[in-house]
Amino acid sequence: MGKSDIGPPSYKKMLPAVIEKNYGKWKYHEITKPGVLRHVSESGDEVWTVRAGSPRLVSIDFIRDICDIADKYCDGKLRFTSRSNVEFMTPKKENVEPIIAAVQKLGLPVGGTGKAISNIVHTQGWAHCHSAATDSSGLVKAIMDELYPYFTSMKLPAKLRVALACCINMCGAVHCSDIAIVGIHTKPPKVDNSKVSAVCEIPTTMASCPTGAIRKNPDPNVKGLVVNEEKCMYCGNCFTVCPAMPLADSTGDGVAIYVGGKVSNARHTPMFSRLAIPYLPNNPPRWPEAVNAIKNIVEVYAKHALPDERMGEWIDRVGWENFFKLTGIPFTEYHIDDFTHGIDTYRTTTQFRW
Amino acid sequence: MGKSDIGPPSYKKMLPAVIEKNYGKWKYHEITKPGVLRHVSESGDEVWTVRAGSPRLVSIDFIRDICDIADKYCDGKLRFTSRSNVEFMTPKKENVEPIIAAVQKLGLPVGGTGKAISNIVHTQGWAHCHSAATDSSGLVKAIMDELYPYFTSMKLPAKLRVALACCINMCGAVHCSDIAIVGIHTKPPKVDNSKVSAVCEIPTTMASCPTGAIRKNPDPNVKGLVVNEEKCMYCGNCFTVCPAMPLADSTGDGVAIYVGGKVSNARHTPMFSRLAIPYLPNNPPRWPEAVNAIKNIVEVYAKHALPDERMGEWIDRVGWENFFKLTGIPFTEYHIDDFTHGIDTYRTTTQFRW
Amino acid sequence: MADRDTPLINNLEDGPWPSYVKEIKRAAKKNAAAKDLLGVQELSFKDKITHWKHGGIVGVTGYGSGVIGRYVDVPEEFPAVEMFHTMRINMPSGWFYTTDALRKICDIWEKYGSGLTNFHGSTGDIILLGTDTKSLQPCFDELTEAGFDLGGSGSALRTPSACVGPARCEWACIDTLDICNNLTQEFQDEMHRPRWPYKFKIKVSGCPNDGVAAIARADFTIIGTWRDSLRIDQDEVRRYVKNGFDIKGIVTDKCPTKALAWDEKAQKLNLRADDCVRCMHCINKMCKAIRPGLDRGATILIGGKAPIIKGAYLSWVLVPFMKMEPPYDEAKELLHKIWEWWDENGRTRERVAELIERMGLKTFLRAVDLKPLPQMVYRPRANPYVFFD
Amino acid sequence: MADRDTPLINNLEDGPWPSYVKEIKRAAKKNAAAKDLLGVQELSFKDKITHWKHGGIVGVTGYGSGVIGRYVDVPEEFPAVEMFHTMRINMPSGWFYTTDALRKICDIWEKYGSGLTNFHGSTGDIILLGTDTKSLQPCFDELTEAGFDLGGSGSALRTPSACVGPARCEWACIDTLDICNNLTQEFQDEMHRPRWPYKFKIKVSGCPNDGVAAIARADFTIIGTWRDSLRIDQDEVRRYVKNGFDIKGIVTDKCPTKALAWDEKAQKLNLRADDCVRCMHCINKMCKAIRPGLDRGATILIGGKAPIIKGAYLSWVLVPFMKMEPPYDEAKELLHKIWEWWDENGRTRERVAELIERMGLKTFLRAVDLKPLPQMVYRPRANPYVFFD
Ligand code: SRM
Ligand code: SRM
Ligand code: SRM
Ligand code: SRM
Ligand code: SF4
Ligand code: SF4
Ligand code: SF4
Ligand code: SF4
Ligand code: SF4
Ligand code: SF4
Ligand code: SF4
Ligand code: SF4
Repeated sequence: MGKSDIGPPSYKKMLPAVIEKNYGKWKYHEITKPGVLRHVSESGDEVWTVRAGSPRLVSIDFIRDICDIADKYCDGKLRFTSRSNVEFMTPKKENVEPIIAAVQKLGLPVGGTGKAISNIVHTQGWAHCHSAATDSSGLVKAIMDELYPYFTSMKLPAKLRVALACCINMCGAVHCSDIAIVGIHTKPPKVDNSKVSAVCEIPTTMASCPTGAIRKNPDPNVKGLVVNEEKCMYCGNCFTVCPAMPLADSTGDGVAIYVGGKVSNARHTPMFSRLAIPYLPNNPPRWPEAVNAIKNIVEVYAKHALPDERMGEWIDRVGWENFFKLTGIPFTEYHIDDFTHGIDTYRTTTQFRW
Repeated sequence: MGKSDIGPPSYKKMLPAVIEKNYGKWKYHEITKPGVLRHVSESGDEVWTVRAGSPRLVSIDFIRDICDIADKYCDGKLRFTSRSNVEFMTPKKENVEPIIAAVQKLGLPVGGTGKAISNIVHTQGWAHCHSAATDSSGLVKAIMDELYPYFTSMKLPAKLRVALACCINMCGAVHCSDIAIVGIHTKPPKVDNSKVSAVCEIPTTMASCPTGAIRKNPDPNVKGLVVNEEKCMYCGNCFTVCPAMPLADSTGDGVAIYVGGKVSNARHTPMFSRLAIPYLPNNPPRWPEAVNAIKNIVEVYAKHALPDERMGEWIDRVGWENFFKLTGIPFTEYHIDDFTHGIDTYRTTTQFRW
Repeated sequence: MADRDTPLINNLEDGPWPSYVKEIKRAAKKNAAAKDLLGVQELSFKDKITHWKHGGIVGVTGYGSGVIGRYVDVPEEFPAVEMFHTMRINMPSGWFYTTDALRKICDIWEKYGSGLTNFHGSTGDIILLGTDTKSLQPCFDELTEAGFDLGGSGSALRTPSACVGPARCEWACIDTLDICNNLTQEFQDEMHRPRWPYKFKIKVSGCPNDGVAAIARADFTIIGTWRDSLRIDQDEVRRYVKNGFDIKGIVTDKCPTKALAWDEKAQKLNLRADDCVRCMHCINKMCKAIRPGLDRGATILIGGKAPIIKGAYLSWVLVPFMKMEPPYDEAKELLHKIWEWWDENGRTRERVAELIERMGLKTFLRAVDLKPLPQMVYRPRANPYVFFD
Repeated sequence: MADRDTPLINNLEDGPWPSYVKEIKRAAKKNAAAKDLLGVQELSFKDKITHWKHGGIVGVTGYGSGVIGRYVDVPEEFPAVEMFHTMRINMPSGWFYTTDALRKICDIWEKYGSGLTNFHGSTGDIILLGTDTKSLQPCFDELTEAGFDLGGSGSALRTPSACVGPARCEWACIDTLDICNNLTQEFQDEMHRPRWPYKFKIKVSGCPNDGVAAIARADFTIIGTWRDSLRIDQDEVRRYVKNGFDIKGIVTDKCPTKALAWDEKAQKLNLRADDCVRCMHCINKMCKAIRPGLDRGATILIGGKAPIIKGAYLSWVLVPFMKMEPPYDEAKELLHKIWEWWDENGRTRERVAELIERMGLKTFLRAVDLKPLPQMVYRPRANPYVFFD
């Protein structure tokens, strides 16, 4: 047995020289063009950053490719952002264009800064997770192919953060994104009672259901569970604790779209994303329904929001009545919250738009 | 047996002539001085209103007194407002001052209009209700003696609606008032098991408790109930359905003060009043602790709020941090909501004042 | 009982605000119960607790409501208030009276009761405060002769109330008084014979200023509004401004949706009518220049109530716009549907809002045949726990 | 498996955004598991369901976390991914790397795994995607030799993460990287040996812009802030304005508390420092002229998480201001108190926020020795259901 509990390597060993020297001394920055940042230090030093998009699910050869660029222009250092973009940093302005050229040669876009759509925070999907109600990398690729011009430019009213989770476990900060795409089941779990008692702990499974939909099978001859389908809202929590209750369904699974969330404290306090479209079908490889719906929301937002207005701030100003009107998305009973704190969303005023 | 289900007399028979004539045709109004309104009709007619304060709990002779005034100046018609004030209406401007004189001769104040404190909406208290945790008419009298100058003038930033309920049943629109005074118990009910089975329905009583604090007496020899005192928050709901569970307590009962509520939709949407002072003792006949606390809140508000800012709008602008700082009221764990929707009040942002 | 016996409450005869103690004393001069009430008050001030007991069921023939039974817990000491029931008398809409009508009530109450009263109770009734069981029926009989009837109590419809509305207010978008009177007359049975899970209240305000606090304390809240643009008289606006009125500070800056802008150059008040949420503020501040629109009706909201049991509720938007013309059939039908659903599904002491919360707004909307609308919510759900079906 | 067999996913090789399918294919050239993954993806695209099964418990010696077991549900068809576990490798704070370190990881993963990876997983780890059970230990051993260790999984502390902070951001009020690294090193045991009711996450953002979305997805949220006034360089402000910058429209009008006002006459930007709630907006818009204050530390918030089970939570303010200097004892002590209370009282799969909701914030504050403060809430309670004691 080798080492244990050594923890991650220290970031100190990983910093570019100009960063080490000016650590904590940065004074201001500017975005000189999409994907290019210039940070100026109190010492007078500056560091240029080129930000490149990445599909996140990559091969080791991809990593080696970007290492080549960093070795050539960045003294063998690079970093990733909190949204899986790659950042090449250099104190030398003259390196900027060559880095951009090298990045583009790899087929990677430069951008994601300022009033742009940055990389989509996402999850495993059909590539790795047993829980996925939709794919993740595939759907992200389909979306980003369409939203690409918003990554490489800065023409939106404000930052627009898109995130995708392949099930409502919502790995990622999906629930507070300008646009959140969430894989959902719409059919109750199919209980496989031949396996339940072997692979699941019955009381834990029953307790896992937020709505109390799971009961012991009333038939004394069957050792197992039944789901009260009327009480099930397909959260999949039972499946997480009991593999014998799969929810995946070819026709039932799909995606929901939530909008208007944010986490920054700038201007408006952080907000949850809220339901815009309850269900769109899984239609690989390009998910046209979902992709078009997202594009429509982005375009309506881009057209109507004021400068520096995040999606949620825009909706806050014009009202959800107008969000639905302007996007043409129908408002349904699914939009009305009927979970624990639902009533706090009901309108307690005569103030509204027609 | 006489008549039945005749309903109230029609308002049509009760209207002053000028009102009947201009019904639905009013064009604008002005408050010519505290307590005096002038409404002008599209027909050119006008009606003058003199508003007088009333203690609400009155004798029939009081009613006869005001009838005398109405007979003399108002063609034998008068009305009451939704806050128990008396309104004398006349088309004749020259009647206004005589009405005021007559009203004042009865010892009644003229005022309650515009940016004023109007009459306190209140309830029965120790004068009639079995549920009262404080008195109502007495405490109101003590408060209004102090706030009197705010009734007869219009010098506040905006309307200030005060309401009082003698228990948390909160008869009246108490829970959405600029200042709400609420009688509270702070001791659990004392179960009188000798009476319980005779006068109460046991299952109903147990079910009445919002926190599930009431159980069958575990002692099989005692037929009755026990209260888990740790789970009781003294709401009195059990007492409402079961007289054998009184909560009234000489030292435990008192008042709480809630602030910042409103019902009008003007500017800000309607708001609930929120806890400012968790407990002040019952100290009749003048309740100095409560009266001073209320006066302090009114004065701090009057000093700091901008024109047209209701209490809640002012607090909204300056923050609850500042409300507590400026009024000197201590913030305690009682202020933190731990009821069903409590977490919706927890601050989910780094935005706050020091 | 002589004055010297009530030192604590006597203290409340002083001070500028009119004294209810003086009023009780006035009544006490003629009535033994009123006199004993003074003593009970004094005792409560001393003991710092109430001395009233739960009421038993008392009332008048054929009615299940309108009377609150009340008994003192020290009847030996105060025999005249051993029974001290109140009668809730349904006021005329808008609390308008002829002095004749008032005097008649006074005379009847002098005969049968303590001579003490509340004008009005906080639901809106005339509260006749304190009588004994045997007086209830004759008192009621004389009151009905005089044209008055009992209001609501118990698990019944409660006395509806309405703001002064078109009678004396330029902003009333609906005929509050007629609506209130009409509904009250229509639902006499619902008011006088309790048969629901709990109480149910209706209140009518003529505009969003909500002068009867309907949104906070009516299960069924009717608030006048308009669908077209508010009306601006630009000449009058200019007059305000010319007289030094700070139109920006007082009006446009405070419009919640910034729908108004004062064009200094053109001396014109511009409105983006679609963005006006009819809050009333600009109208309130400049009533000579700005008035509600003309396509008028009501917003119906559901569920307002006090905290017991699940916490207080403000009413929720149910029907953004309903035309309100007599005989108000649409409102009545809606009421019937609501009551039917609530009656069928509600638990004892469960107000309609609590039932909606428990069963879901979706279920309720289906039951009363209303379509979901974005106006019903501030914002859509954030959680992904959607029931598809 | 040849390209022609995966027509559906091949479609995703087209288009401007870089293609993960191409990446899988690159790996597939050298690795059988990566090749089978292509087939599994294609099958899922066809069937529209996942083909992965629940993972069993797999891992490396002495650790209870860091590896996610994964098995395909059609092993006959895709034997190379019968097992396809992922290893979570703890990244360096701020995701800074030398190419040496990265190349080492690549080499090791070429040897033991599919050659596929996520840079990074959404908690922040390097995700090594797909290997079999027997490779886990040797792979781990080589990784630790190279200086890397596993991150968290299961009911343990999860890999903490931090924004770029002082390394390349002028707004960092705390040393995010050092805090993240220090806490990670301190709590190795809590991370590698799951023993709590559920997962627990720590994230560190240098300022209220919250570049790691800490408030939405960390149980323990550390966000840099300052206690004194923000710093304004009036000369720079004037320069902005001179260059045509709409200071009113872009900055002062958008300040959430209207703490800023541009005095056109004096050409001065005035600040009511007490009313600044440090939202960052003015700083974000004019970084050459406005900077955070100098009395710096962190606001600590508690409870952020995704929807399962009780709905999503944003973190709540717990400590308005905490100085953050190494060795960060105050934060560590607080963490220990929180964990102790949660461990003692939490049910299985109950995140700390859900426990606080269930037991009450009051109880929690007492347990962790913190005083109630108005900064903890947007507003006090509206309901009267107070427990006195
Ligand atoms: C590199 C990164 C930090 C890191 O450690 O990796 C970063 C870096 C910067 N952020 Fe950020 N932010 C980064 C994630 C975030 C996040 C988290 C997220 O996206 O998941 C947020 C919260 C987003 C939200 O609210 O949903 C975030 C909210 C901001 C804001 C506030 C924007 C707003 O108005 O709400 C600013 C200020 C601004 O842009 O004006 C900002 C500004 C900046 C600045 C200008 C800070 C500086 O002075 O260096 C940096 C470059 C900005 C740019 O990209 O335009 N950064 N920033 C992250 C880049 C992610 C990416 O690849 O796109
Ligand atoms: C790999 C990753 C997604 C990704 O592709 O990036 C991931 C993958 C899984 N998450 Fe996650 N979560 C990942 C970050 C998150 C995040 C984001 C974060 O940490 O910032 C969240 C939201 C924040 C939070 O914790 O609340 C998240 C919330 C969940 C939840 C819901 C937890 C909750 O309390 O609401 C579950 C369900 C569970 O724990 O049973 C879950 C469960 C899972 C499991 C273990 C599935 C399961 O039910 O056992 C997934 C394994 C997938 C696989 O086959 O590889 N994952 N998960 C992320 C971890 C990578 C890393 O270590 O860097
Ligand atoms: C007479 C009465 C209606 C009735 O049917 O009895 C009435 C009458 C008027 N109200 Fe009112 N309101 C009356 C109760 C209310 C209530 C309900 C309450 O107090 O319980 C409210 C809601 C209060 C709240 O939000 O908590 C109310 C909120 C308003 C407002 C909105 C104020 C605001 O900015 O929030 C206005 C507009 C204004 O004053 O600028 C208003 C304006 C008016 C006007 C000017 C309307 C008009 O054009 O005639 C009337 C005289 C105003 C005055 O008193 O200054 N009235 N008004 C009620 C008098 C009660 C009293 O004796 O004091
Ligand atoms: C007389 C009156 C107070 C007053 O002095 O004005 C009153 C008095 C009582 N109310 Fe009330 N309520 C009165 C208006 C209200 C209002 C205001 C309103 O109707 O606009 C409310 C708040 C609105 C609402 O209904 O939510 C109100 C909310 C309650 C509640 C709490 C109901 C709830 O669902 O939260 C109770 C408790 C109960 O029903 O058991 C209650 C119960 C009572 C009882 C019957 C006590 C009981 O538990 O049995 C009181 C009888 C007192 C007595 O001895 O005379 N009273 N009560 C008001 C009726 C007078 C009238 O008819 O005009
Ligand atoms: S979001 Fe759901 S399906 Fe996707 S990786 Fe997380 S747990 Fe798996
Ligand atoms: S999917 Fe969710 S709601 Fe449905 S049975 Fe399982 S745990 Fe319950
Ligand atoms: S508030 Fe309580 S004590 Fe007062 S009258 Fe109403 S029920 Fe009785
Ligand atoms: S007073 Fe309220 S909380 Fe206490 S036992 Fe009675 S019903 Fe329960
Ligand atoms: S609610 Fe509106 S219509 Fe009714 S009196 Fe008040 S201001 Fe007038
Ligand atoms: S009524 Fe209210 S919302 Fe409409 S324009 Fe006037 S102030 Fe604005
Ligand atoms: S969170 Fe703040 S300190 Fe960290 S990178 Fe973003 S802007 Fe800079
Ligand atoms: S940081 Fe935000 S709150 Fe503070 S002055 Fe700037 S804009 Fe206003």
